[in-house]
Amino acid sequence: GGGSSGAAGPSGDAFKISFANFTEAAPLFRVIHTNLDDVISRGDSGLELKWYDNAGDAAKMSQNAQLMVQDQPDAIVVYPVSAATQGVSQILADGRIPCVSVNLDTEACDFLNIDNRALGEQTAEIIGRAAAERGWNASNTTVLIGQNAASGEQVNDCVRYFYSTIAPILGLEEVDPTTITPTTTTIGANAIQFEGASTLQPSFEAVTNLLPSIPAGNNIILYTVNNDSTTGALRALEDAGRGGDDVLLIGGLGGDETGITALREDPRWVAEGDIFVSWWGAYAAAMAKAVAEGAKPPADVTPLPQIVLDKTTVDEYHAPGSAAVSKLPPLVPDNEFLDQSGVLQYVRGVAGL
Amino acid sequence: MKTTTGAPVGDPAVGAPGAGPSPRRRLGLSEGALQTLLLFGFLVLVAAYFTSRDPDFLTSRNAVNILVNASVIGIVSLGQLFALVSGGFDLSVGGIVPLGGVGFALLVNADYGVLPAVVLVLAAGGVWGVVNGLLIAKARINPLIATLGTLSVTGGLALTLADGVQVPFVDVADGVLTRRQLFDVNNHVWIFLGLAVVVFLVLRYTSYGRQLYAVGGNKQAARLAGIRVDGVTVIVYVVSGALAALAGAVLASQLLTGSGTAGTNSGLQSITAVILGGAALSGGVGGVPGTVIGVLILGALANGMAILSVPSFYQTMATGAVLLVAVGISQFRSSRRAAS
Amino acid sequence: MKTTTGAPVGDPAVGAPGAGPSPRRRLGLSEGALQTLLLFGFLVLVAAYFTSRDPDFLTSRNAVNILVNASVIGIVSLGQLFALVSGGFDLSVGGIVPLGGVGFALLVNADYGVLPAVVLVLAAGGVWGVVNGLLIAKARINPLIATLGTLSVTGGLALTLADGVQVPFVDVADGVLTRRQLFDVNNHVWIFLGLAVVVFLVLRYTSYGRQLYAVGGNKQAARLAGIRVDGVTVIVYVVSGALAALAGAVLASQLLTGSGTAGTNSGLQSITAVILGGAALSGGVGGVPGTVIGVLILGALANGMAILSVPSFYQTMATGAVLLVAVGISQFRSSRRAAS
Amino acid sequence: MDAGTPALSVDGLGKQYGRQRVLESVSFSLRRGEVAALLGENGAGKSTMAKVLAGAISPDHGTVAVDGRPVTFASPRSALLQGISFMPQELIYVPRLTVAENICLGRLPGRLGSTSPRAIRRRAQDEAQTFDLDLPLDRSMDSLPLAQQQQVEILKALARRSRILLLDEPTAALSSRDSDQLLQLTTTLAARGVAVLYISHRLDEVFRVCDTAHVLRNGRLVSSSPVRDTSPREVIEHMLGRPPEEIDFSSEARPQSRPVLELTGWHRDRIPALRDVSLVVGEGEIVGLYGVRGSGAETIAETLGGLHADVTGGTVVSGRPLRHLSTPLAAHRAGISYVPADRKSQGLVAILPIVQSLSLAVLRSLTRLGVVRRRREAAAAAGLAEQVQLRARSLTQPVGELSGGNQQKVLVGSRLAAKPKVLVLQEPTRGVDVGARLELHRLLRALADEGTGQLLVTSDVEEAVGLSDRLLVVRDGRIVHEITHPTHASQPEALQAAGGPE
Ligand SMILES: Nc1ncnc2c1ncn2[C@@H]1O[C@H](COP(=O)(O)OP(=O)(O)OP(=O)(O)O)[C@@H](O)[C@H]1O
Ligand SMILES: Nc1ncnc2c1ncn2[C@@H]1O[C@H](COP(=O)(O)OP(=O)(O)OP(=O)(O)O)[C@@H](O)[C@H]1O
Ligand SMILES: [Mg+2]
Ligand SMILES: [Mg+2]
Repeated sequence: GGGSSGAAGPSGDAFKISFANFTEAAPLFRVIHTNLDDVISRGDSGLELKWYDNAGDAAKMSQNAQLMVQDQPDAIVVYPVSAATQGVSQILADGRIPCVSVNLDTEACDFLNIDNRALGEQTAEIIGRAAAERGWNASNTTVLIGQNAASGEQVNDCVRYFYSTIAPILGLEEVDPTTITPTTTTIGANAIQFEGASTLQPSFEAVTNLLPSIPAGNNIILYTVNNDSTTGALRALEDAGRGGDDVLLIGGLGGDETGITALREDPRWVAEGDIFVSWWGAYAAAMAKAVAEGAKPPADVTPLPQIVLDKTTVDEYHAPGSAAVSKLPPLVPDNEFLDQSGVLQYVRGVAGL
Repeated sequence: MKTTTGAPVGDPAVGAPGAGPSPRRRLGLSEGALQTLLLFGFLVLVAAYFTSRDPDFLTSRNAVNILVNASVIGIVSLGQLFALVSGGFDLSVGGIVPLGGVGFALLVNADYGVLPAVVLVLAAGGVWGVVNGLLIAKARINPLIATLGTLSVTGGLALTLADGVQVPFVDVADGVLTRRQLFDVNNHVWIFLGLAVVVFLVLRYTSYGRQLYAVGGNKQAARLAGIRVDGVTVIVYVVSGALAALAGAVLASQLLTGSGTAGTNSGLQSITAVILGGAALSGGVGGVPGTVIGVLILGALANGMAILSVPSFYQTMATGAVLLVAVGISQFRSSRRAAS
Repeated sequence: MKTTTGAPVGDPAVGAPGAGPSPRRRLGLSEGALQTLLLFGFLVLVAAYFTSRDPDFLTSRNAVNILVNASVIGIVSLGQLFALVSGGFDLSVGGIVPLGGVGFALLVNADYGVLPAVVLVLAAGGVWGVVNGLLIAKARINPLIATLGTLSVTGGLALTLADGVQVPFVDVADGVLTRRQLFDVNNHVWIFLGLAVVVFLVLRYTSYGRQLYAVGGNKQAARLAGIRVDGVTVIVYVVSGALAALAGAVLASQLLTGSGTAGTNSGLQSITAVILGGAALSGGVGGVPGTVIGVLILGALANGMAILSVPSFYQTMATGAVLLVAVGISQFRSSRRAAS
Repeated sequence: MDAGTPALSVDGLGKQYGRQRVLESVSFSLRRGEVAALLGENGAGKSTMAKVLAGAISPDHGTVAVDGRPVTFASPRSALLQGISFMPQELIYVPRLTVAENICLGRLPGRLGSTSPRAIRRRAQDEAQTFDLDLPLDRSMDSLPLAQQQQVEILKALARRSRILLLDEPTAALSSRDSDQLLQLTTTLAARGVAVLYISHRLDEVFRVCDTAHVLRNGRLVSSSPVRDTSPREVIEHMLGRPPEEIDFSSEARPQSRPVLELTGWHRDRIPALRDVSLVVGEGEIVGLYGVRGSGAETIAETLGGLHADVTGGTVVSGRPLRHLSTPLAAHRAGISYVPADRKSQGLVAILPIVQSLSLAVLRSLTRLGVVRRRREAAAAAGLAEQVQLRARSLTQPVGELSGGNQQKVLVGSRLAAKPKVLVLQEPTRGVDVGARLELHRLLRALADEGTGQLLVTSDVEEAVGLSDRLLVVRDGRIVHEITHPTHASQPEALQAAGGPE
């Protein structure tokens, strides 16, 4: 559910944040809400939050923007639906309330985001290495990348740059990543892009249907914009008997339970782009407070914690045997200012805090 | 001879309708007027409830917020009203709204200027309306399926035009349709209210409006009275399509972005609003005042539930429930009418 | 006195239908059988086209691929067939499928075991069917609106049950419903084919089946003949609801996860398939062979377009177009009949 | 079962639609093996009585007893279970099912809920043979001509093996040979103990097969007598009553008045067929067309209303030949106003206010720049309401709330609004009470005197003779008889010509 989760003290001195989440109907985004509530409940963080649900709907989101401005909180955090950012930007600009935009840029707000491109590239390097060791190359390999057109260009950078990076490693046809668009379906002879809508069933159906286009006996490399999409695709490959340990390599994205468990236990799952999504709420709140208190964030983007894990590094960040985050990467110069707000102090295990 | 006088055999309801004047007759109110009044009372109740839970609800500022969001679906609903009065449906608006939005964005970005863009978008919507109208009036395809078909065609077209991603306005000035000007109220709110007045006059005072109600009430009788039923029907869907496209342009201006996914659920939303406003599925009844109130009720529900941070899937359920209740009532009314 | 002898009073073409035996009568084929045959021909054409473009299409492997996806919507369509034959609709399947999926996942994770879980899920679907049936048969609410209402309620419920997150199977063995066993074909494909045979027999060789066609064809005549119209109608939606819930369980097994968003569009998909299969919206016609072929055509389209790497938006449009063409044909048939 | 107790007895039965009393304390009974005729004018309440007995509608007052046991029917189903089967006047079948399935509708062969097309066909076959009817069992019902559909409906009722059989105008659409066969069947069944209630407008049939004749007038049972003790003449008198306000409208003849409507060689193949129909209606003349249902009289009126595009022949309106008459709009344009028989489904939009109903057919003339000129409309409506002596609370009242008679007045009024050259009236006083009927008759006569040519199609013989200047009797699609200056004395002549044995 939603509702306000308040600090112990009188709400008069509490720092009020209105927070609009992308949607409450998908696990990936819901943890942002639940985990931040959890952080706040750990003690007097001095934060008081009011939650809104954009429900993935542009119109809903602009309505929420109006309502948040109307709340007159100390700061606003918004996880935008791709299509609404410009219009919402105006509403927020008119509101003159410090605001932070997560994952998708909103002109009127300071931008807090992961580096999708880096994720794609780093994942490609790990998988590329593993594949090369196995002697996979243009003659025997098909790269399967899953996009989500509706979530906008930035998000799909990860798959774009994943291909442009892995292509030279395996000697596949090289293309300019910017030429890979939502309507792209095949890239050269060795890559296929499918529309997975970031969800299970569409990914399953899409991959089931394009199976015949994957030359029989070819090895498969699978990478998509999130682990739901990857899981759906994986089910389809397994169902068709093309999920063998020696013919499939997977790069995950999300660092959720699915990804971490698989990275530990599944020989095919050799890399996981860990973006600590569950903590985005905390980082966003920290940034909102810092900004409201006068901190100067970088002009373009404040980086969120992220790291691409392989089987050796996974236990550094996740307690062995559990998917729970045991450590977060240290703050870097570009986001050091986040510690001033004191919010991250409630997030145990940020290296160096 | 012995009779069991007064004691009706079997279903007494059959005899009932004729007997005694109904309450509203004593009030000297037309059935529609009473309906609208009740609905307005319901709206007041809703407002009162939300205000009691959060005083922020009842501020002029929030009133404008409700209007700002309600106006988009309101414009669609005015067209949907035509369809329902004619005894049909228009689900294709769920595809025409995004299509209008994307089209509008592409046009203003191509420097056509806002007004010409609006005109072109209206025309495009109208053309899809002609398609619907012909499918329904000439090919005799059930309105539901006909408009479901065009829904997926137009929806897919919108995504294709937008090349799958949204089309941001190059020049923010092109968002004028939704800018706050007159009395610090957004232009599109005035557009909605203006259209509401126009539609009200059309339905009430023009011969087309008259013919529309006749066609919706009894196609065959209308035909025998010399009315061109097919022509009337085609116009219905042209209006609905054009207004949906306009709503798309407004939505795009609001978001300063044309999106292939914005407004895809306006079909169900508008039908809900109009039915809620007292239109009967059997056709021939319904009007602008009821529709406007219906739109406002749904707008107030969404706004209030958001203010109270009700998760959106409860909101979906609430809307579904409201729909069933509303239609249950409207069904009851029309069955009473049929009986008499 | 002057006359214009022989000059037809108006358009003689209208008189035509009455005259002369239709081609199929010469062929000695029932209209339905001919329809199904034509449809099968269409399927063959589709297959031939895709094969010509890419030989991979026509492989036993790919045939299974098509069936794997088609079977889920196929199960829903068998239930939808009941609704359409009865002269109604069931859009609520779009909410009952995810509800069934989430429910199934929760049950197997609670170690109920697959079979009991399936039974419980079927029951739950049936209960929602009763709700639909009563709203339609007793409260006389238009099937479209009634099931739209329950659609949003069940859909919201599915999300609530899953608390907005997915429910992955704890034990992968619970995915048995969709495992490939017999002849390396997935179990749920056999389930679909089995159900198709059962429904075929029910519609053709039971009095319930024949009564269903009578009710769909002319409610009043059915009632005068002593058929319990309301009872027949309620059963229709119970069957549809139960099959939708089963499809949800199958879908969940396929994904090894119950998801509140999986299968939400099965309403439109199943209606498309059944209509494509020759059912008329006016009710009283339609059958299993046509429905199965309809399902396969849609499955083949999606599969073939994927193999030819057609972007997903174009696929939506193609589907909408196919729907309109198909219904156009079915409507043409029934209007021809009306004329004669 | 003791032969004394009647198979069916009705006591104090009353039925009311809105404020219209359709049946008032009707009591009669039916012995096993008796064939009883239920007679009466249109709207007398015959079908309503049959529907009540069949459980299709529930009465407001009174009791029904089967074999002496009181019964109340919640639905047709319960009536069937009591052994009562019903063949309604308006054929009600499942169009897309085969003839065989329609015959077996509601009582399919097979046990434990199982059945099969073959079994269904076999049973249908047997029934067809039992009753010696030759029907295309495998054709779909809607592909049959009306006459055969009628036979299927009859077979459907017979096949129930009911002990009580209700036949509502079963021969209306049958050729005389088929009718004879049905009459034969009826007597056989009666001989086997089946009680039959036989509704018909064809007196010759009644006098051939019926034991008793019950006559309804405006919902009241006015006479019940054994047929051997009565005569057609007497029965007709009972049907019509001796109306006190016995006014002979027929005014001085205008033999050489200019023709306003001329039909030449009208022909139609589909049932009900037309065979070389030619007639002329002069200015200010009221020409009556009288015939039983299915005789073709109705088809002529409907065609003039623009409802049948498949009729060939010549049509001339006040000297101008019409190129086509295929839509109602075309008819309007030609100056023909058509009052359809079925005001409920074809005539009125029940939810429209009276004002708008009265102006619907003439909106164009009341519109400027697309806007309805409401003052003119209101004035026109008030005028028409006055003219037809409409009784309503206010002119804004939805027409659906009016009594049948007043609805009919609105319908007629809405067609007069156009000031037509030719007025085609089909059952203009159907379901209208005696008083209202008289008012309408006066109105129509007055219009004629102002020069409007009128073609009156009615199956109400009193109306036919009372209102027409000339009465044409239609039978089997032909005009078979003409009565100039008909009077009440001409009624038996008309009935004979329309329904008597060939
Ligand atoms: N309502 C009916 N419609 C058609 N045929 C009928 C009907 N009633 C009886 N028959 C025919 O007449 C035959 C005998 O009729 P019925 O049973 O009434 O006479 P019965 O003297 O009672 O004979 P049983 O001793 O068999 O009862 C039946 O087998 C049937 O073929
Ligand atoms: N559903 C109804 N609602 C209102 N009035 C009705 C309804 N059905 C019948 N009536 C009225 O009841 C009266 C009797 O109708 P009914 O059909 O019994 O006449 P009828 O004797 O069968 O005439 P006909 O000889 O034309 O068959 C008519 O005035 C008719 O208008
Ligand atoms: Mg009758
Ligand atoms: Mg016996």
